[in-house]
Amino acid sequence: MATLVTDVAAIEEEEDVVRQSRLKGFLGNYFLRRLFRAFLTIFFVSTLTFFLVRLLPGSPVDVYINQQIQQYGYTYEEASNQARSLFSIDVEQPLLLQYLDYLKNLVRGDMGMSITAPGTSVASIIESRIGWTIFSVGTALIISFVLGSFIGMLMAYWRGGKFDGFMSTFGAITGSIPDYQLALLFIVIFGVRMGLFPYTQMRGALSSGQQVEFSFAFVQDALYHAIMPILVYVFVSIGGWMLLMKSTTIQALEEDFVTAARARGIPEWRILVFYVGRNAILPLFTTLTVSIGFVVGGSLLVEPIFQYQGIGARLFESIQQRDYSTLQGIFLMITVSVVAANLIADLLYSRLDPRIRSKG
Amino acid sequence: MAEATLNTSDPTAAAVEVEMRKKSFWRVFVERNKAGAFGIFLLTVILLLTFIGPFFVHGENRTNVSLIYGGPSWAHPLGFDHSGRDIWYQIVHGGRSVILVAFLAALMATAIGVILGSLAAMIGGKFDVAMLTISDVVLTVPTIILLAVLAAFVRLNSPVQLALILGATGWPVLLLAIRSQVLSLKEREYVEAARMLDLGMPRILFREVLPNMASYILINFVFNMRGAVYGQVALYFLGLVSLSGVNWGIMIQEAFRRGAVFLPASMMGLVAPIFMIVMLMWSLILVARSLEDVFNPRLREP
Amino acid sequence: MNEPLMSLQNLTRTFDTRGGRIVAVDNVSFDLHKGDILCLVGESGSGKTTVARMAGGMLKPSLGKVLFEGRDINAMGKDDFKSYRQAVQIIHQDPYASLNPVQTIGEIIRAPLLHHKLVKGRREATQRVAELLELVDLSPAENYIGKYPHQLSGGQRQRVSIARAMTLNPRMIIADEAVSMVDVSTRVSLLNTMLKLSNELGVTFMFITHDLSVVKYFGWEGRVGVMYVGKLVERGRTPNLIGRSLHPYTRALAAAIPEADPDLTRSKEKLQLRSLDIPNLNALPSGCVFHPRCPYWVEGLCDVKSPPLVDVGNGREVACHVVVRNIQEGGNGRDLAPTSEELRTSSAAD
Amino acid sequence: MSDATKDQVIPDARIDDQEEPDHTTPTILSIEDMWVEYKTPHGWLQAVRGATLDIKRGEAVALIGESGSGKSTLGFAILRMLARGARIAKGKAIFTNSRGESYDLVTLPDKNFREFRWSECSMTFQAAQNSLNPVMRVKDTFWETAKAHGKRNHKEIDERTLDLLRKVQLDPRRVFDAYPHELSGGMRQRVSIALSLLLEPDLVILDEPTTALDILTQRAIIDVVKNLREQLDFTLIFISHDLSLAAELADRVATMYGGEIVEYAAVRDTFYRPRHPYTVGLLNAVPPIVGEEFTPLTAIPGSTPNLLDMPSGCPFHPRCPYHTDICIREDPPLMDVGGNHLTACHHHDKVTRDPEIWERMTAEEAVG
Repeated sequence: MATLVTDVAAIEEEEDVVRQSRLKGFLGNYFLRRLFRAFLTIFFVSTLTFFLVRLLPGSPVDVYINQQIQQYGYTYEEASNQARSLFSIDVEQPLLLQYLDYLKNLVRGDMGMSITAPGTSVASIIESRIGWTIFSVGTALIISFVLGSFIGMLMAYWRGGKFDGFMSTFGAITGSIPDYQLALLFIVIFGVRMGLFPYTQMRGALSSGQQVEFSFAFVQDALYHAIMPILVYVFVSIGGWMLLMKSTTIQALEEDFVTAARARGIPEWRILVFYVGRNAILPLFTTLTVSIGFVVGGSLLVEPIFQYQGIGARLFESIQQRDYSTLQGIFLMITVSVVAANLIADLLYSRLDPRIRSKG
Repeated sequence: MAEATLNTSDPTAAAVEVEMRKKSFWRVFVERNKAGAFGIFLLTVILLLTFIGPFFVHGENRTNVSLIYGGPSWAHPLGFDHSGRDIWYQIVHGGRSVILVAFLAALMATAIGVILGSLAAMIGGKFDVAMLTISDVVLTVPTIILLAVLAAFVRLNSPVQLALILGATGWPVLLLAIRSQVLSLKEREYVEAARMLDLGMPRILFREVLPNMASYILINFVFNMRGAVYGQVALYFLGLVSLSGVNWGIMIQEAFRRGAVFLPASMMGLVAPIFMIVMLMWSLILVARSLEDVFNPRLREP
Repeated sequence: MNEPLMSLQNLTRTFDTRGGRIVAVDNVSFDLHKGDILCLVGESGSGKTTVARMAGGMLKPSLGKVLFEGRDINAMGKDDFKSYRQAVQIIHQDPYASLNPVQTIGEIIRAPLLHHKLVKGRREATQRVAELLELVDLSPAENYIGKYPHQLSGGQRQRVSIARAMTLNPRMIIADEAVSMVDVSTRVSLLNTMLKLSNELGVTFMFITHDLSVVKYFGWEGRVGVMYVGKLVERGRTPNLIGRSLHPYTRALAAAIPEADPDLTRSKEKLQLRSLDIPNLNALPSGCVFHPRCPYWVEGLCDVKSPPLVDVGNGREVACHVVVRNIQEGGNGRDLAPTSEELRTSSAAD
Repeated sequence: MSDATKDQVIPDARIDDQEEPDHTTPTILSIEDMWVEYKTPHGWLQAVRGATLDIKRGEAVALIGESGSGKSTLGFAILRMLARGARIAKGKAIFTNSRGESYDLVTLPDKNFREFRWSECSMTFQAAQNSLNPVMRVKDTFWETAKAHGKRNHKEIDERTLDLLRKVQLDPRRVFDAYPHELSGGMRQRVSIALSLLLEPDLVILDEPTTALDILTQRAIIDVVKNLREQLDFTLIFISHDLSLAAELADRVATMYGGEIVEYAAVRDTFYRPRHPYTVGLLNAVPPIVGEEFTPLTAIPGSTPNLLDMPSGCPFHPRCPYHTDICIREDPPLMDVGGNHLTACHHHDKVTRDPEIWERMTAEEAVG
C-alpha cells in the first residue's frame, strides 16, 4: 500500500522545532541550550529554597530567632545576627536584598553554618560527605545500567522464553521493593538470620584508621563499606533497566535495518552489538536522566540504615534534628549534582547519536 | 493487519465470526496476559484483606507488656511486636490508610497532570512554556528528597495532608506525558475532522482526545499510586508524619526504631508490613502493564 | 459569471524553520464555482496540502485571502465562520488515522448530526446514519453501524470518512490524497462515489493528489493546477492539460509515470531532467524555481526572472518564459529545443 | 489445493505471437507449493497459499498484488527473512547457482544460508529509508557486508563501492562518508540498490522499490534498475502493488491474490491477453496518462479478502463476475493455458477485458 509523505507533516514538524527554539531565543546550539536549561533549573531551585525558608509561615529563620531570644535571652539583634551567619540571610534587609545576598553567597559557595553542629559550615559538611555518595551511587548506577541493559537485551532476544519470563518476574518484584525496605531486609535476612556478613563492622564509609589515599587497601576498604548500599541500589533499579532495554531492543530488532543486515549475511553477534544494541541503548541515556535523581534520592533512606557516611545519611540527620540550614544546603547540593549528571548524560547521548550530533 | 470483510457470501464465515465473538474478552485477556491476570487477582486479594478483612479480624491495638515478642498462634498467626501488639491485626487494619492515601494522592496528581497537561497542549503559548519549565524543574529534584524537605518544613498531621503533599509532587511526569500525547492526538486526522465538523472544544477533548488516552492515564495513575505508596511509607520512616493509628508505614518505622533489625525475635513485625507493601507494589505494576490490553478494542472484537 | 463559491487570492504561506524562513506556498490564486472539480497536482514539498489546509481554514495564510462566498474566512464573525466551517469539509489521506479507533462507525457519523441538532432523537439519527452510509455505497448499512474502524478495509474506512464529511450537507469537499492509500482494485469505485456526490448533489471538489492518472479520471470534467515548490506552474481544463501539457515540469511528470501497458510505457518519450534533486525550500534557486532541472532553460532569463502565470489561450495558463515565448512566436509550446550541452554542463557546476 | 506442477501442462492452445516455452535457459529459482503462516491472536493466518513459481536465469519477474496478497511474504520467505511468528509451513524453493549446484532454500542449514544470502541472492527492502543502520556511515555498511562474506581487501571493496554508487547515479564523494539521515529518500533507495549488487549476486529481489517516493524520483529508480540490468547480468524479482512498474520492467509477471499466485505469464501476455479475471479487473482499474481521451474505468466489486476468513473454493469468486458453482467448491490450480501462460481460473477461456461484464456485476451487487 502506498504511503505518501505529505509535505505538511514535515513542515509542521519543522514549525514545532522552531516554536521550541524561538522560546530558547538566540540559543540555537544544542550544547548551549542544554547548559542554559541546567542553569535555569538550578536558579529556580535555589530561588524556591530561599522562599521556602524565608516566607513560609513559621519559617525556620523566624523560629530559630524566637528560640534564641527565649532560650538564651538574646536580643533580637543578636539573634538575627546569629541567624544571619547560619542561613546566610540578613533578616533586617528588604526581602529582595536578602534574596540577592543569598544568591551572591551561594555563588561563592557560602551556604551558611549548621544549626546543630555549631561552628561547622554547611559547605564543609557537604564537602566531607558528598564524595562517598557519588562513589556508591555512581558505582551502583554503572553496574545496574550495564548489567541491566545486558540482561534486557538477552530477554528481548529470547523473548517469550523461560529466561525472559523469569527475569521479567524478578525485575517486577525487585522493582516493587522500596530501596530502604530492601536494605532492612538485607540486614535482617543475610546479616542477622544467616550471619553472612558482619553488618556492624561494615558501618561507616571507611574502617577507622584507614586514610584516604591512593592505594589498593583504601579502594578495597571503601568498597567493603559501600558494598551493601551499592547492592541495594543495584537490586532495586536493575529491573527498570532490564525492562526498558528489553522494550527498546524489541523495537530495534523489528527495525528494517536489522532485517536488512541479516539479509546481507552479517554475523548474528555483529547485528546484536552494532545494529540492535547500539540503537537500543541510545534511548536509555535519556532515562538515565530520571534514574540518576532516583538513586540519589534513595541514598537519603538507604545510607542511614547502613550508617554509611554519605550525604544522604547527613540529610537524614538534618531532617531528624531540624537542622534547616544544612537541610537547605544539602538540598541545593543534590539538585546541582543531579542537574550536572543529567547534563553529562544528555551530552553523552548526543555524542553517540549522529542524528542529534549533526543538528548541533 | 487483517482486514475484515463483510460481504462474504460464505455462510461458514459468519459462523466463524460468531464463534470468535463468543470467546469472551476475559478469556482472550487471560490467555494473552497471564501476568496481568495474576496481578488483578493479587490486587483483589490485598483489597479484600485490607478493606473487608477489618470486619472479621477483631482485637485492639494496645500495648501489652506480657505479650512482647510473643510467638505465633492460631488466633494470632504472626505473633506480637515490641509492645505486645498483635501483628496480624495490624497488617489487616494497617493497609487501608496506606492504600487510600496513595489513591487520593494519585487521584490528585492525575487530575493536575491531565488538566494542566491537556490545557498546556491545547492553549500553547506562554502557558505551555510556564508548565514545561515548572515540570522540568520539579522533575530534576529527586522526588523523595523534595518530599522530605517539604515535609520537614510543613507539619503533617492527617492522612489528607499526607495525600496532598504526595499529590503535589507527583504530577510533573504525567503532565509532560499528557501534554505530548494531546499534542500528537490533536494533530490526528480524526481530531481535525471533528474540528472541521465544528463539534466544539469540550466534545473534541472529552470524546475524541481523552478516550484515546484512557489506558494511558490509568496506567499513569497506577504508577502514581506506586510512587505515593513509596513516598508515603518513606515519610513515615523518616518520622516526618506524626505517628498515630495502625499503619504499615508506622509498623516499619517503629520496628526499625526499636532495633528490630538486630533482634531476631522482632523480625516478623518488620518483615510482615514490608511483605505487604511489596505485594501491593507488585500487583500494581502487573495491573498497570495489562491495562493496555483491557482498553484495546481489537481484543474485544476481532 | 456569478460569484465563485470559494476564491483563493494570492495565498502565500511561510513557515519559520531552523534553516530560516521557507515559503511553502507562493502567491497562489484560483476560483471554485459551485459544482466545480479542481485538482491540485504536485510532488512532496509542492505546497498542495498547505493550500488545502488554508482553504479548509485549518491554517491561516501569511498573505492573501481565502474568500468563501465573497467573504474573507479569516476576518469572519463567529456565526459566519461557523456556517463556513460546516459548508467546507476535508477528507484526509490516511484511512487508518482519520477515524477515531475507539468509536463505532455509527457513533462517528451520529455525533455531528446530534451536535448540530440536524435530527430529532436517536431514532431519526440512526435512520440518517443509514442513509449516509448508503449514500457512500456502504450497504446494507446495518452491517457497518456497529463496527469499529479496525474491522473495515481501507476503502471502506475512506467511505466512512466521506459519509462523515457529508453529515452537515457541505457545499465543498477538500479531498487531500483521499485515494492514495486505497488498494488499486477499489480505488475507482471510491472515485466513482465521490463523482456521484459531485454530479447528483452538486458538491464542489478540491482534489489534492500527486497522481496525474487519478486526475485524468476524477477531474476530466474539471480543471487542474500543477504546483511545484509552492508555485502554481500550469493550469487549465483537464483534457487540455493532461494530453498536451506545456510546462516542462508537467511534461516531465507525465512522462515519468509508467503506464500499465508494456509497449506503450517502454516506448514512451521521456523528458530528461538536468537534476534529480528537488530544491531545498530553505535555498530556492533564483528566477524560475524549476530552471536548475529544466532541459529548456535559457541563461540570463530563467535564472534571473521568475515567470508569471500567463494566459496562452484556450483556457490554459503556464508560468514558463520559454513556452510563452514559443507560443508568442507561433509555436505550439511543446516543440522546444533543449538547451545546448555546454550550457548544461556549465550550469551543473554551480 | 495447489497441486499444479509442470506435468499439468495443457498442450497446444497457443495463439501465434505468444512466446515459445523456454526449455534452454536454466531455471535459477523454482518455488514449489510454498505455504507461509503467521501466528495471530485469532489463530494461524496463511499469508502464502501454495505458491508455485519457476524463474529462469536472467529474467525479470514481477510479483504484483494488492495489500494482503502475500507478495512480500513470498519474497521474504525466499531469503528466510520472515518476521517473528511466521513460518514456512510447507514447500520448497530450489535455487540453482551459476555453477549448476542446486539446493533447497527451505532446508538449507543456517551456516550455509548465511553464505548464500547476499552473495547469491540479495534484497532491497520496502522503505529503504529505514534499511540502513542510522548510526553507521554508508561506506561502513558496504565494508561490513563485504567483510561478512570473507572479502577483506579494503581497497578493492572501496573501489567497487564507488563504482556501484556511480552506477546508481549518486555522487560518490557526497554519499560515501555520509550517514543515512543525511541523504534523501531517493538517494537512500539507490544506496540500497547499490549495496544489493556489492557481491555480484545472481538473484536480486526488490521489494516495492518505488513506493513512497516522488514520481520523478521513481522514474530515476526505474531507469537505474533498467540500466543496471543491461550492464550487469542478474536475475530480478521485484515486488510491487503497481502494475505499471511491471509493464515497465518485467519479462514475466506473477499476479497474486489472497496468498495465491493466480496468473503467471510473459509481460505482454499479462497485459494484452490476461487469462485471470482478477488481472483483468486490475488492468481495468488503472488509467493511462498519455492520450487526450477519457478512459472509462471499472472497479472490482467488494474488497480484498480477510486472510483469517478466506472464502471457499477460488479466493476471488466473491468478487468475480464469471463465478459459477465450481468456483465456490474448488480452488483452481495454476495451469498452463498455452504458451507458458499459467492461470488459476476455471473459466480462463471466457475471460475478456470487456468492462461491461464488471459494470453489470457492480450494478447487481452492492459495493463493499
